[in-house]
Amino acid sequence: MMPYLAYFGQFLILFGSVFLFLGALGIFRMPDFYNRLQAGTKASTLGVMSLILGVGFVEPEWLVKSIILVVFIGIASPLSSHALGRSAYKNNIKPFMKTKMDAYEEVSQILPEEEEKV
Amino acid sequence: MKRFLVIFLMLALGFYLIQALHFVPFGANRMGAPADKKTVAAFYLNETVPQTAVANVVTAIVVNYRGFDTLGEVTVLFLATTGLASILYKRRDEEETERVSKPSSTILQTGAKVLFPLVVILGVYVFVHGHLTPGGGFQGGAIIATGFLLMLIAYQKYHLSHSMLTWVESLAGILFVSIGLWGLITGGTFLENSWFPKGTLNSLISGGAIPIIYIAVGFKVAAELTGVLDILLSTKDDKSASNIQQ
Amino acid sequence: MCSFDYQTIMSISIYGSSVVLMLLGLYAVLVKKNLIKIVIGLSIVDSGLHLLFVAVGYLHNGTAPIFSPEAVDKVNQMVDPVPQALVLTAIVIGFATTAVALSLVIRLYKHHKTARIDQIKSLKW
Amino acid sequence: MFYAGIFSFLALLLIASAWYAIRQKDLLYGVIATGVVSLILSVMFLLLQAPDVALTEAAIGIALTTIAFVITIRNTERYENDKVESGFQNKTKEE
Repeated sequence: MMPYLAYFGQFLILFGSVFLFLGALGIFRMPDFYNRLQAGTKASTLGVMSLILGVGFVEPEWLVKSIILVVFIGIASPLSSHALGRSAYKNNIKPFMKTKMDAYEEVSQILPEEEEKV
Repeated sequence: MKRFLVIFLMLALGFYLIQALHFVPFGANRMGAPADKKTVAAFYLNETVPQTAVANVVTAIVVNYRGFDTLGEVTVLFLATTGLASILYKRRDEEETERVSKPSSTILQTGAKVLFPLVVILGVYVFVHGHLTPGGGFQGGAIIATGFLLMLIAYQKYHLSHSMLTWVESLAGILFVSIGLWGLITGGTFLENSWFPKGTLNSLISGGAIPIIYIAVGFKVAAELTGVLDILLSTKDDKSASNIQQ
Repeated sequence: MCSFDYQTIMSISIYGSSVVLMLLGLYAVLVKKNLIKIVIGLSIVDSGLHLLFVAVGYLHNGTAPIFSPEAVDKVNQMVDPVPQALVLTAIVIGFATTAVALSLVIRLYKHHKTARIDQIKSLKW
Repeated sequence: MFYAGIFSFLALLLIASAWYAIRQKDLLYGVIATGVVSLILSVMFLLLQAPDVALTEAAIGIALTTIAFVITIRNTERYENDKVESGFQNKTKEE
Protein backbone atom coordinates (compact mmCIF):
# COMPACT_ATOMS: atom_id res chain seq x y z
CA MET A 1 0.00 0.00 0.00
CA MET A 2 2.70 2.44 0.99
CA PRO A 3 4.66 2.56 -2.29
CA TYR A 4 1.53 3.43 -4.24
CA LEU A 5 0.96 6.45 -2.01
CA ALA A 6 4.57 7.47 -2.63
CA TYR A 7 4.11 7.07 -6.37
CA PHE A 8 0.95 9.17 -6.19
CA GLY A 9 2.88 11.83 -4.28
CA GLN A 10 5.63 11.89 -6.87
CA PHE A 11 3.04 12.21 -9.61
CA LEU A 12 1.55 15.16 -7.75
CA ILE A 13 5.01 16.77 -7.47
CA LEU A 14 5.53 16.39 -11.22
CA PHE A 15 2.05 17.77 -11.93
CA GLY A 16 2.70 20.77 -9.69
CA SER A 17 6.06 21.56 -11.21
CA VAL A 18 4.56 21.43 -14.71
CA PHE A 19 1.92 23.94 -13.64
CA LEU A 20 4.55 26.17 -12.01
CA PHE A 21 6.49 26.11 -15.28
CA LEU A 22 3.35 27.04 -17.22
CA GLY A 23 2.71 29.92 -14.84
CA ALA A 24 6.26 31.21 -15.30
CA LEU A 25 5.86 30.89 -19.07
CA GLY A 26 2.60 32.82 -18.93
CA ILE A 27 4.29 35.76 -17.23
CA PHE A 28 6.58 36.07 -20.25
CA ARG A 29 4.00 35.41 -22.92
CA MET A 30 0.98 37.39 -21.74
CA PRO A 31 0.49 40.92 -23.09
CA ASP A 32 -0.66 43.09 -20.18
CA PHE A 33 -0.74 43.23 -16.38
CA TYR A 34 -4.05 41.51 -15.75
CA ASN A 35 -3.35 38.53 -17.99
CA ARG A 36 0.06 38.15 -16.42
CA LEU A 37 -1.53 38.35 -12.99
CA GLN A 38 -3.92 35.53 -13.68
CA ALA A 39 -1.22 33.40 -15.30
CA GLY A 40 1.14 34.02 -12.42
CA THR A 41 -1.32 33.38 -9.62
CA LYS A 42 -3.90 30.84 -10.78
CA ALA A 43 -1.45 28.39 -12.32
CA SER A 44 1.11 28.74 -9.57
CA THR A 45 -1.52 28.41 -6.83
CA LEU A 46 -2.55 25.01 -8.21
CA GLY A 47 1.10 24.11 -8.76
CA VAL A 48 2.25 24.96 -5.25
CA MET A 49 -0.77 23.28 -3.65
CA SER A 50 -0.29 20.00 -5.48
CA LEU A 51 3.47 20.12 -4.93
CA ILE A 52 3.11 20.50 -1.16
CA LEU A 53 0.43 17.80 -1.05
CA GLY A 54 2.76 15.51 -3.02
CA VAL A 55 5.56 16.09 -0.50
CA GLY A 56 3.07 15.17 2.22
CA PHE A 57 2.21 11.90 0.44
CA VAL A 58 5.86 10.97 -0.09
CA GLU A 59 6.69 11.61 3.59
CA PRO A 60 3.60 10.51 5.56
CA GLU A 61 4.86 12.17 8.77
CA TRP A 62 4.41 15.60 7.23
CA LEU A 63 0.92 14.99 5.81
CA VAL A 64 -0.97 16.98 8.47
CA LYS A 65 1.37 19.95 8.22
CA SER A 66 1.21 19.91 4.44
CA ILE A 67 -2.61 19.88 4.48
CA ILE A 68 -2.57 22.91 6.78
CA LEU A 69 -0.13 24.61 4.38
CA VAL A 70 -2.39 23.82 1.40
CA VAL A 71 -5.37 25.41 3.18
CA PHE A 72 -3.25 28.46 4.03
CA ILE A 73 -2.06 28.89 0.45
CA GLY A 74 -5.59 28.35 -0.85
CA ILE A 75 -6.73 31.33 1.21
CA ALA A 76 -3.71 33.60 0.90
CA SER A 77 -2.83 33.40 -2.77
CA PRO A 78 -6.21 34.44 -4.27
CA LEU A 79 -6.38 37.17 -1.64
CA SER A 80 -3.03 38.63 -2.65
CA SER A 81 -3.86 38.44 -6.35
CA HIS A 82 -7.20 40.16 -5.68
CA ALA A 83 -5.42 42.96 -3.82
CA LEU A 84 -2.87 43.36 -6.62
CA GLY A 85 -5.49 43.50 -9.35
CA ARG A 86 -7.71 45.90 -7.45
CA SER A 87 -4.90 48.30 -6.65
CA ALA A 88 -3.74 48.17 -10.27
CA TYR A 89 -7.26 49.01 -11.44
CA LYS A 90 -7.57 51.85 -8.96
CA ASN A 91 -4.26 53.26 -10.19
CA ASN A 92 -5.60 53.41 -13.77
CA ILE A 93 -3.49 50.73 -15.38
CA LYS A 94 -5.18 50.14 -18.72
CA PRO A 95 -5.93 46.61 -19.89
CA PHE A 96 -4.77 45.22 -23.22
CA MET A 97 -6.34 46.98 -26.20
CA LYS A 98 -8.03 43.83 -27.51
CA THR A 99 -9.94 43.45 -24.25
CA LYS A 100 -13.62 43.49 -25.09
CA MET A 101 -15.34 43.95 -21.74
CA ASP A 102 -14.55 45.70 -18.47
CA ALA A 103 -17.03 44.34 -15.97
CA TYR A 104 -15.60 46.08 -12.97
CA GLU A 105 -16.20 49.50 -14.48
CA GLU A 106 -19.93 48.92 -14.79
CA VAL A 107 -20.11 47.51 -11.28
CA SER A 108 -18.18 50.39 -9.77
CA GLN A 109 -20.48 52.87 -11.49
CA ILE A 110 -23.59 51.21 -10.11
CA LEU A 111 -22.33 50.61 -6.59
CA PRO A 112 -21.34 53.52 -4.38
CA GLU A 113 -17.81 53.78 -3.04
CA GLU A 114 -17.15 50.91 -0.68
CA GLU A 115 -17.49 51.83 2.94
CA GLU A 116 -15.25 49.99 5.31
CA LYS A 117 -16.68 47.91 8.08
CA VAL A 118 -14.81 47.27 11.28
CA MET B 1 34.83 63.90 -10.44
CA LYS B 2 33.51 62.69 -7.11
CA ARG B 3 32.11 59.60 -8.76
CA PHE B 4 35.51 58.58 -10.13
CA LEU B 5 37.10 59.18 -6.75
CA VAL B 6 34.48 56.94 -5.14
CA ILE B 7 34.96 54.24 -7.76
CA PHE B 8 38.71 54.33 -7.19
CA LEU B 9 38.09 53.99 -3.45
CA MET B 10 35.74 51.06 -4.11
CA LEU B 11 38.34 49.31 -6.23
CA ALA B 12 41.03 49.73 -3.58
CA LEU B 13 38.71 48.51 -0.83
CA GLY B 14 37.59 45.54 -2.91
CA PHE B 15 41.20 44.63 -3.67
CA TYR B 16 42.13 44.56 -0.01
CA LEU B 17 38.96 42.66 0.97
CA ILE B 18 39.58 40.00 -1.67
CA GLN B 19 43.20 39.77 -0.64
CA ALA B 20 42.15 39.25 2.96
CA LEU B 21 39.55 36.65 2.02
CA HIS B 22 42.01 34.81 -0.21
CA PHE B 23 43.54 33.22 2.89
CA VAL B 24 40.16 31.99 4.15
CA PRO B 25 39.40 28.96 2.01
CA PHE B 26 35.70 28.36 1.57
CA GLY B 27 34.30 25.36 3.39
CA ALA B 28 37.59 24.32 5.01
CA ASN B 29 37.59 22.98 8.52
CA ARG B 30 38.59 25.94 10.61
CA MET B 31 37.52 24.52 13.96
CA GLY B 32 39.95 21.61 14.14
CA ALA B 33 38.59 18.39 15.52
CA PRO B 34 35.72 19.32 17.86
CA ALA B 35 36.71 16.62 20.33
CA ASP B 36 39.85 18.58 21.19
CA LYS B 37 37.75 21.50 22.46
CA LYS B 38 40.38 23.98 21.34
CA THR B 39 38.08 26.49 19.71
CA VAL B 40 34.94 28.27 20.86
CA ALA B 41 32.72 26.57 18.28
CA ALA B 42 34.01 23.13 19.30
CA PHE B 43 33.29 23.96 22.94
CA TYR B 44 29.72 24.98 22.10
CA LEU B 45 29.13 21.94 19.90
CA ASN B 46 30.43 19.55 22.53
CA GLU B 47 28.97 21.08 25.66
CA THR B 48 25.49 22.14 24.55
CA VAL B 49 23.86 18.73 24.94
CA PRO B 50 25.41 17.74 28.31
CA GLN B 51 25.02 21.18 29.87
CA THR B 52 21.67 22.39 28.62
CA ALA B 53 19.93 19.47 26.79
CA VAL B 54 18.93 21.74 23.89
CA ALA B 55 18.88 20.28 20.38
CA ASN B 56 19.41 23.56 18.52
CA VAL B 57 22.93 24.81 19.24
CA VAL B 58 22.21 28.30 17.88
CA THR B 59 19.37 28.70 20.39
CA ALA B 60 21.65 27.63 23.23
CA ILE B 61 24.28 30.17 22.17
CA VAL B 62 21.82 33.02 21.66
CA VAL B 63 19.84 32.50 24.85
CA ASN B 64 22.21 30.95 27.32
CA TYR B 65 25.90 31.37 26.50
CA ARG B 66 25.45 34.81 24.97
CA GLY B 67 22.42 35.81 26.98
CA PHE B 68 23.81 39.25 27.72
CA ASP B 69 24.07 39.85 24.00
CA THR B 70 20.39 39.04 23.54
CA LEU B 71 19.40 41.22 26.47
CA GLY B 72 21.32 44.12 24.94
CA GLU B 73 19.75 43.49 21.57
CA VAL B 74 16.23 43.51 22.96
CA THR B 75 17.13 46.75 24.72
CA VAL B 76 18.30 48.21 21.41
CA LEU B 77 14.97 47.25 19.84
CA PHE B 78 13.11 48.93 22.69
CA LEU B 79 15.22 52.07 22.29
CA ALA B 80 14.57 52.05 18.53
CA THR B 81 10.82 51.90 19.13
CA THR B 82 11.03 54.75 21.62
CA GLY B 83 13.16 56.83 19.30
CA LEU B 84 10.79 56.22 16.41
CA ALA B 85 7.82 57.27 18.49
CA SER B 86 9.58 60.43 19.62
CA ILE B 87 10.69 61.35 16.10
CA LEU B 88 7.28 60.82 14.51
CA TYR B 89 5.38 62.18 17.47
CA LYS B 90 1.88 63.42 16.79
CA ARG B 91 -0.41 64.78 19.42
CA ARG B 92 -3.38 62.52 20.08
CA ASP B 93 -5.96 65.24 20.59
CA GLU B 94 -5.15 67.09 17.39
CA GLU B 95 -7.30 64.96 15.19
CA GLU B 96 -8.39 61.42 14.62
CA THR B 97 -5.44 59.15 13.83
CA GLU B 98 -5.66 58.21 10.20
CA ARG B 99 -3.67 55.62 8.37
CA VAL B 100 -1.43 56.06 5.38
CA SER B 101 -3.16 53.26 3.53
CA LYS B 102 -6.39 53.62 1.62
CA PRO B 103 -9.57 51.68 2.48
CA SER B 104 -9.46 48.11 1.28
CA SER B 105 -12.14 45.92 -0.21
CA THR B 106 -14.48 43.59 1.63
CA ILE B 107 -12.78 40.49 0.28
CA LEU B 108 -9.44 41.59 1.72
CA GLN B 109 -11.01 42.41 5.08
CA THR B 110 -12.73 39.04 5.39
CA GLY B 111 -9.64 37.18 4.23
CA ALA B 112 -7.47 39.07 6.71
CA LYS B 113 -9.88 38.13 9.48
CA VAL B 114 -9.52 34.46 8.49
CA LEU B 115 -5.75 34.55 8.01
CA PHE B 116 -4.79 36.52 11.11
CA PRO B 117 -5.24 33.67 13.68
CA LEU B 118 -3.34 31.29 11.39
CA VAL B 119 -0.38 33.64 11.15
CA VAL B 120 -0.31 34.23 14.90
CA ILE B 121 -0.49 30.47 15.56
CA LEU B 122 2.43 29.93 13.18
CA GLY B 123 4.47 32.52 15.07
CA VAL B 124 3.66 30.97 18.43
CA TYR B 125 4.60 27.53 17.06
CA VAL B 126 7.92 28.88 15.83
CA PHE B 127 8.94 30.39 19.14
CA VAL B 128 7.63 27.60 21.36
CA HIS B 129 9.65 25.05 19.37
CA GLY B 130 12.70 27.29 19.21
CA HIS B 131 14.91 24.85 21.08
CA LEU B 132 14.05 21.86 18.89
CA THR B 133 13.68 23.14 15.33
CA PRO B 134 15.03 26.15 13.44
CA GLY B 135 13.32 29.23 14.73
CA GLY B 136 12.96 31.03 17.97
CA GLY B 137 11.89 34.22 19.61
CA PHE B 138 13.08 36.66 16.99
CA GLN B 139 11.60 34.76 14.05
CA GLY B 140 8.30 34.06 15.81
CA GLY B 141 8.01 37.66 16.96
CA ALA B 142 8.60 38.89 13.43
CA ILE B 143 5.93 36.52 12.07
CA ILE B 144 3.40 37.74 14.65
CA ALA B 145 4.22 41.32 13.73
CA THR B 146 3.52 40.41 10.10
CA GLY B 147 0.07 39.17 11.11
CA PHE B 148 -0.67 42.43 12.90
CA LEU B 149 0.59 44.28 9.83
CA LEU B 150 -2.02 42.44 7.74
CA MET B 151 -4.78 43.60 10.07
CA LEU B 152 -3.43 47.15 10.15
CA ILE B 153 -3.42 47.34 6.36
CA ALA B 154 -6.80 45.68 5.83
CA TYR B 155 -8.79 47.59 8.43
CA GLN B 156 -8.19 51.29 8.31
CA LYS B 157 -9.50 51.86 11.82
CA TYR B 158 -7.99 48.80 13.48
CA HIS B 159 -7.17 49.96 16.96
CA LEU B 160 -4.06 48.67 18.68
CA SER B 161 -4.09 49.16 22.41
CA HIS B 162 -0.78 50.79 23.24
CA SER B 163 -1.08 50.13 26.94
CA MET B 164 -1.48 46.42 26.11
CA LEU B 165 1.70 46.49 24.02
CA THR B 166 3.53 48.25 26.84
CA TRP B 167 2.35 45.72 29.40
CA VAL B 168 3.32 42.70 27.28
CA GLU B 169 6.73 44.15 26.56
CA SER B 170 7.44 45.13 30.16
CA LEU B 171 6.33 41.80 31.61
CA ALA B 172 8.43 39.85 29.10
CA GLY B 173 11.49 41.97 29.85
CA ILE B 174 10.97 41.61 33.60
CA LEU B 175 10.67 37.82 33.20
CA PHE B 176 13.92 37.66 31.24
CA VAL B 177 15.90 39.78 33.71
CA SER B 178 14.45 38.04 36.75
CA ILE B 179 15.37 34.58 35.45
CA GLY B 180 18.88 35.89 34.82
CA LEU B 181 19.12 37.38 38.30
CA TRP B 182 17.79 34.20 39.90
CA GLY B 183 20.58 32.33 38.16
CA LEU B 184 23.01 34.89 39.53
CA ILE B 185 21.72 34.31 43.07
CA THR B 186 21.63 30.52 43.01
CA GLY B 187 24.33 29.50 40.56
CA GLY B 188 26.79 32.36 40.64
CA THR B 189 26.53 33.57 37.03
CA PHE B 190 23.91 35.53 35.17
CA LEU B 191 21.44 33.24 33.32
CA GLU B 192 22.83 30.09 34.95
CA ASN B 193 20.10 27.52 34.41
CA SER B 194 21.32 24.58 36.42
CA TRP B 195 18.59 25.16 39.00
CA PHE B 196 15.92 24.10 36.53
CA PRO B 197 15.21 20.44 35.62
CA LYS B 198 16.77 19.77 32.23
CA GLY B 199 14.45 17.14 30.80
CA THR B 200 15.35 14.84 27.95
CA LEU B 201 16.84 15.88 24.65
CA ASN B 202 14.48 16.39 21.70
CA SER B 203 11.32 16.64 23.77
CA LEU B 204 9.20 19.75 24.15
CA ILE B 205 9.99 20.22 27.83
CA SER B 206 13.75 20.28 27.81
CA GLY B 207 16.54 22.73 28.17
CA GLY B 208 15.68 24.16 31.58
CA ALA B 209 14.90 27.86 31.45
CA ILE B 210 15.88 28.33 27.80
CA PRO B 211 12.37 27.83 26.27
CA ILE B 212 10.84 30.15 28.88
CA ILE B 213 13.36 32.87 28.09
CA TYR B 214 12.87 32.43 24.36
CA ILE B 215 9.08 32.67 24.72
CA ALA B 216 9.56 35.90 26.69
CA VAL B 217 11.88 37.20 23.96
CA GLY B 218 9.27 36.26 21.35
CA PHE B 219 6.52 38.24 23.06
CA LYS B 220 8.84 41.19 23.55
CA VAL B 221 10.04 41.25 19.94
CA ALA B 222 6.47 40.87 18.66
CA ALA B 223 5.27 43.81 20.75
CA GLU B 224 8.21 45.99 19.70
CA LEU B 225 7.99 45.28 15.97
CA THR B 226 4.21 45.77 16.03
CA GLY B 227 4.76 49.10 17.74
CA VAL B 228 7.28 50.14 15.07
CA LEU B 229 4.85 49.27 12.26
CA ASP B 230 1.93 50.96 13.97
CA ILE B 231 3.87 54.19 14.45
CA LEU B 232 5.13 54.14 10.87
CA LEU B 233 1.67 53.47 9.47
CA SER B 234 -0.17 56.07 11.51
CA THR B 235 1.94 59.03 10.44
CA LYS B 236 -0.32 61.57 8.89
CA ASP B 237 -0.30 62.20 5.17
CA ASP B 238 0.73 65.74 4.27
CA LYS B 239 -1.09 67.45 1.44
CA SER B 240 2.10 68.07 -0.51
CA ALA B 241 3.08 64.42 -0.31
CA SER B 242 -0.30 63.27 -1.53
CA ASN B 243 -0.13 65.74 -4.40
CA ILE B 244 3.11 64.25 -5.57
CA GLN B 245 1.70 60.76 -5.28
CA GLN B 246 -1.34 61.45 -7.43
CA MET C 1 46.41 30.22 -13.26
CA CYS C 2 43.55 28.64 -11.42
CA SER C 3 41.66 25.57 -12.43
CA PHE C 4 37.90 25.92 -12.16
CA ASP C 5 37.13 23.20 -9.72
CA TYR C 6 34.38 23.08 -7.13
CA GLN C 7 36.31 24.94 -4.44
CA THR C 8 37.27 27.86 -6.67
CA ILE C 9 33.80 28.40 -8.11
CA MET C 10 32.16 28.27 -4.70
CA SER C 11 34.61 30.67 -3.06
CA ILE C 12 34.50 33.09 -5.99
CA SER C 13 30.70 33.11 -6.12
CA ILE C 14 30.05 33.42 -2.39
CA TYR C 15 32.89 35.69 -1.29
CA GLY C 16 32.78 37.63 -4.55
CA SER C 17 29.05 38.29 -4.33
CA SER C 18 29.25 39.38 -0.70
CA VAL C 19 32.17 41.75 -1.40
CA VAL C 20 30.40 43.15 -4.48
CA LEU C 21 27.22 43.69 -2.45
CA MET C 22 29.14 45.62 0.19
CA LEU C 23 30.89 47.76 -2.42
CA LEU C 24 27.63 48.48 -4.29
CA GLY C 25 25.92 49.55 -1.08
CA LEU C 26 28.85 51.76 -0.13
CA TYR C 27 28.79 53.31 -3.61
CA ALA C 28 25.10 54.15 -3.19
CA VAL C 29 25.75 55.66 0.23
CA LEU C 30 28.60 57.84 -1.02
CA VAL C 31 27.34 58.94 -4.44
CA LYS C 32 23.55 59.06 -4.37
CA LYS C 33 21.75 62.23 -3.34
CA ASN C 34 18.35 60.84 -2.48
CA LEU C 35 17.93 59.95 1.19
CA ILE C 36 15.84 56.82 0.56
CA LYS C 37 18.49 55.60 -1.88
CA ILE C 38 21.08 56.06 0.85
CA VAL C 39 19.03 53.96 3.26
CA ILE C 40 18.65 51.29 0.55
CA GLY C 41 22.43 51.29 0.21
CA LEU C 42 22.84 50.84 3.95
CA SER C 43 20.53 47.84 3.95
CA ILE C 44 22.43 46.31 1.02
CA VAL C 45 25.72 46.72 2.94
CA ASP C 46 24.02 44.89 5.81
CA SER C 47 22.99 42.03 3.53
CA GLY C 48 26.50 41.56 2.14
CA LEU C 49 27.98 41.53 5.62
CA HIS C 50 25.54 38.85 6.78
CA LEU C 51 26.35 36.67 3.78
CA LEU C 52 30.08 37.03 4.45
CA PHE C 53 29.68 36.04 8.10
CA VAL C 54 27.63 32.94 7.37
CA ALA C 55 29.94 31.92 4.53
CA VAL C 56 33.03 32.09 6.77
CA GLY C 57 31.41 29.63 9.17
CA TYR C 58 30.50 27.09 6.49
CA LEU C 59 32.03 23.62 6.58
CA HIS C 60 32.29 21.49 3.47
CA ASN C 61 29.58 18.80 3.45
CA GLY C 62 28.42 20.06 6.83
CA THR C 63 25.01 19.83 8.41
CA ALA C 64 23.03 22.43 10.30
CA PRO C 65 23.94 22.67 14.01
CA ILE C 66 20.78 20.94 15.24
CA PHE C 67 20.88 17.58 16.99
CA SER C 68 18.20 15.25 15.70
CA PRO C 69 17.33 11.92 17.38
CA GLU C 70 18.98 9.91 14.61
CA ALA C 71 22.24 11.81 14.54
CA VAL C 72 23.31 12.79 18.02
CA ASP C 73 26.99 12.06 17.41
CA LYS C 74 27.45 14.09 14.24
CA VAL C 75 29.48 16.78 15.99
CA ASN C 76 32.35 16.44 13.52
CA GLN C 77 30.21 17.41 10.53
CA MET C 78 28.41 20.43 11.90
CA VAL C 79 28.98 23.93 10.61
CA ASP C 80 30.20 26.67 12.92
CA PRO C 81 27.24 27.91 15.02
CA VAL C 82 28.86 31.09 16.37
CA PRO C 83 28.61 33.27 13.21
CA GLN C 84 25.01 32.14 12.77
CA ALA C 85 24.13 33.34 16.26
CA LEU C 86 25.87 36.66 15.60
CA VAL C 87 24.09 37.17 12.27
CA LEU C 88 20.76 36.25 13.86
CA THR C 89 21.05 39.21 16.21
CA ALA C 90 22.55 41.46 13.53
CA ILE C 91 19.53 41.09 11.21
CA VAL C 92 17.08 42.24 13.88
CA ILE C 93 19.30 45.17 14.82
CA GLY C 94 19.56 46.03 11.13
CA PHE C 95 15.78 46.30 10.88
CA ALA C 96 15.68 48.58 13.94
CA THR C 97 18.32 50.92 12.52
CA THR C 98 16.61 50.96 9.12
CA ALA C 99 13.29 51.89 10.71
CA VAL C 100 14.84 54.74 12.71
CA ALA C 101 16.64 56.03 9.59
CA LEU C 102 13.41 55.93 7.60
CA SER C 103 11.57 57.84 10.29
CA LEU C 104 14.28 60.50 10.14
CA VAL C 105 13.80 60.64 6.36
CA ILE C 106 10.04 61.16 6.79
CA ARG C 107 10.63 63.91 9.33
CA LEU C 108 13.18 65.68 7.12
CA TYR C 109 10.86 65.49 4.14
CA LYS C 110 7.95 66.95 6.09
CA HIS C 111 10.09 69.87 7.12
CA HIS C 112 12.07 70.63 3.96
CA LYS C 113 9.67 69.29 1.30
CA THR C 114 12.55 67.52 -0.40
CA ALA C 115 14.47 64.30 0.05
CA ARG C 116 17.71 65.41 -1.63
CA ILE C 117 20.57 66.06 0.71
CA ASP C 118 22.12 68.81 -1.41
CA GLN C 119 18.95 70.89 -1.16
CA ILE C 120 18.71 70.61 2.59
CA LYS C 121 20.88 73.52 3.60
CA SER C 122 19.77 74.62 7.03
CA LEU C 123 20.72 72.44 9.95
CA LYS C 124 17.67 73.26 12.05
CA TRP C 125 14.63 71.05 11.85
CA MET D 1 29.44 20.49 -8.85
CA PHE D 2 25.67 20.79 -8.88
CA TYR D 3 25.78 23.06 -5.85
CA ALA D 4 28.50 25.14 -7.47
CA GLY D 5 26.20 25.81 -10.42
CA ILE D 6 23.31 26.78 -8.15
CA PHE D 7 25.49 29.06 -6.07
CA SER D 8 27.04 30.86 -9.03
CA PHE D 9 23.59 31.40 -10.58
CA LEU D 10 22.23 32.76 -7.28
CA ALA D 11 25.27 35.01 -6.86
CA LEU D 12 24.78 36.48 -10.34
CA LEU D 13 21.09 37.07 -9.61
CA LEU D 14 21.97 38.70 -6.28
CA ILE D 15 24.44 41.14 -7.81
CA ALA D 16 22.08 41.94 -10.68
CA SER D 17 19.16 42.74 -8.40
CA ALA D 18 21.34 44.86 -6.10
CA TRP D 19 22.64 46.79 -9.14
CA TYR D 20 19.06 47.29 -10.34
CA ALA D 21 18.00 48.50 -6.89
CA ILE D 22 20.72 51.12 -6.89
CA ARG D 23 20.44 52.27 -10.51
CA GLN D 24 16.66 52.50 -10.73
CA LYS D 25 15.18 56.00 -10.70
CA ASP D 26 11.73 54.86 -9.60
CA LEU D 27 12.26 54.22 -5.89
CA LEU D 28 9.36 51.78 -5.60
CA TYR D 29 11.03 49.44 -8.10
CA GLY D 30 14.28 49.78 -6.17
CA VAL D 31 12.59 48.80 -2.93
CA ILE D 32 11.05 45.72 -4.54
CA ALA D 33 14.53 44.85 -5.84
CA THR D 34 15.93 45.02 -2.29
CA GLY D 35 13.17 42.60 -1.31
CA VAL D 36 14.40 40.30 -4.08
CA VAL D 37 17.94 40.62 -2.67
CA SER D 38 16.64 39.48 0.71
CA LEU D 39 14.75 36.57 -0.87
CA ILE D 40 17.80 35.24 -2.73
CA LEU D 41 19.89 35.77 0.39
CA SER D 42 17.52 33.66 2.45
CA VAL D 43 17.74 30.81 -0.10
CA MET D 44 21.53 31.06 0.08
CA PHE D 45 21.48 30.90 3.87
CA LEU D 46 19.35 27.77 3.66
CA LEU D 47 21.86 26.18 1.26
CA LEU D 48 24.74 27.23 3.53
CA GLN D 49 23.18 25.15 6.35
CA ALA D 50 21.96 28.07 8.43
CA PRO D 51 18.17 27.55 8.72
CA ASP D 52 17.79 29.89 11.70
CA VAL D 53 19.32 32.80 9.81
CA ALA D 54 17.26 31.94 6.72
CA LEU D 55 14.03 32.09 8.71
CA THR D 56 14.99 35.42 10.28
CA GLU D 57 15.93 36.90 6.92
CA ALA D 58 12.68 35.66 5.38
CA ALA D 59 10.52 37.15 8.12
CA ILE D 60 12.33 40.44 8.65
CA GLY D 61 14.20 41.16 5.43
CA ILE D 62 11.43 40.36 3.00
CA ALA D 63 8.30 41.42 4.84
CA LEU D 64 9.05 44.07 7.42
CA THR D 65 11.91 46.02 5.79
CA THR D 66 10.10 46.21 2.46
CA ILE D 67 6.89 47.44 4.05
CA ALA D 68 8.81 50.07 6.05
CA PHE D 69 10.40 51.36 2.82
CA VAL D 70 7.05 51.38 1.04
CA ILE D 71 5.43 53.38 3.85
CA THR D 72 8.29 55.87 3.68
CA ILE D 73 7.90 56.26 -0.08
CA ARG D 74 4.17 56.76 0.42
CA ASN D 75 4.96 59.56 2.84
CA THR D 76 7.69 61.20 0.75
CA GLU D 77 8.28 61.25 -2.98
CA ARG D 78 8.41 58.38 -5.41
CA TYR D 79 10.87 59.43 -8.10
CA GLU D 80 14.50 60.24 -7.63
CA ASN D 81 15.43 63.28 -9.71
CA ASP D 82 19.11 63.35 -10.43
CA LYS D 83 19.75 66.76 -11.91
CA VAL D 84 20.17 69.66 -9.52
CA GLU D 85 18.56 72.23 -11.83
CA SER D 86 15.43 70.22 -12.44
CA GLY D 87 15.08 69.71 -8.73
CA PHE D 88 15.12 73.44 -8.08
CA GLN D 89 12.64 74.01 -10.87
CA ASN D 90 10.29 71.51 -9.36
CA LYS D 91 10.55 73.26 -6.04
CA THR D 92 9.77 76.65 -7.52
CA LYS D 93 6.84 75.24 -9.44
CA GLU D 94 5.32 73.87 -6.30
CA GLU D 95 5.58 77.16 -4.49
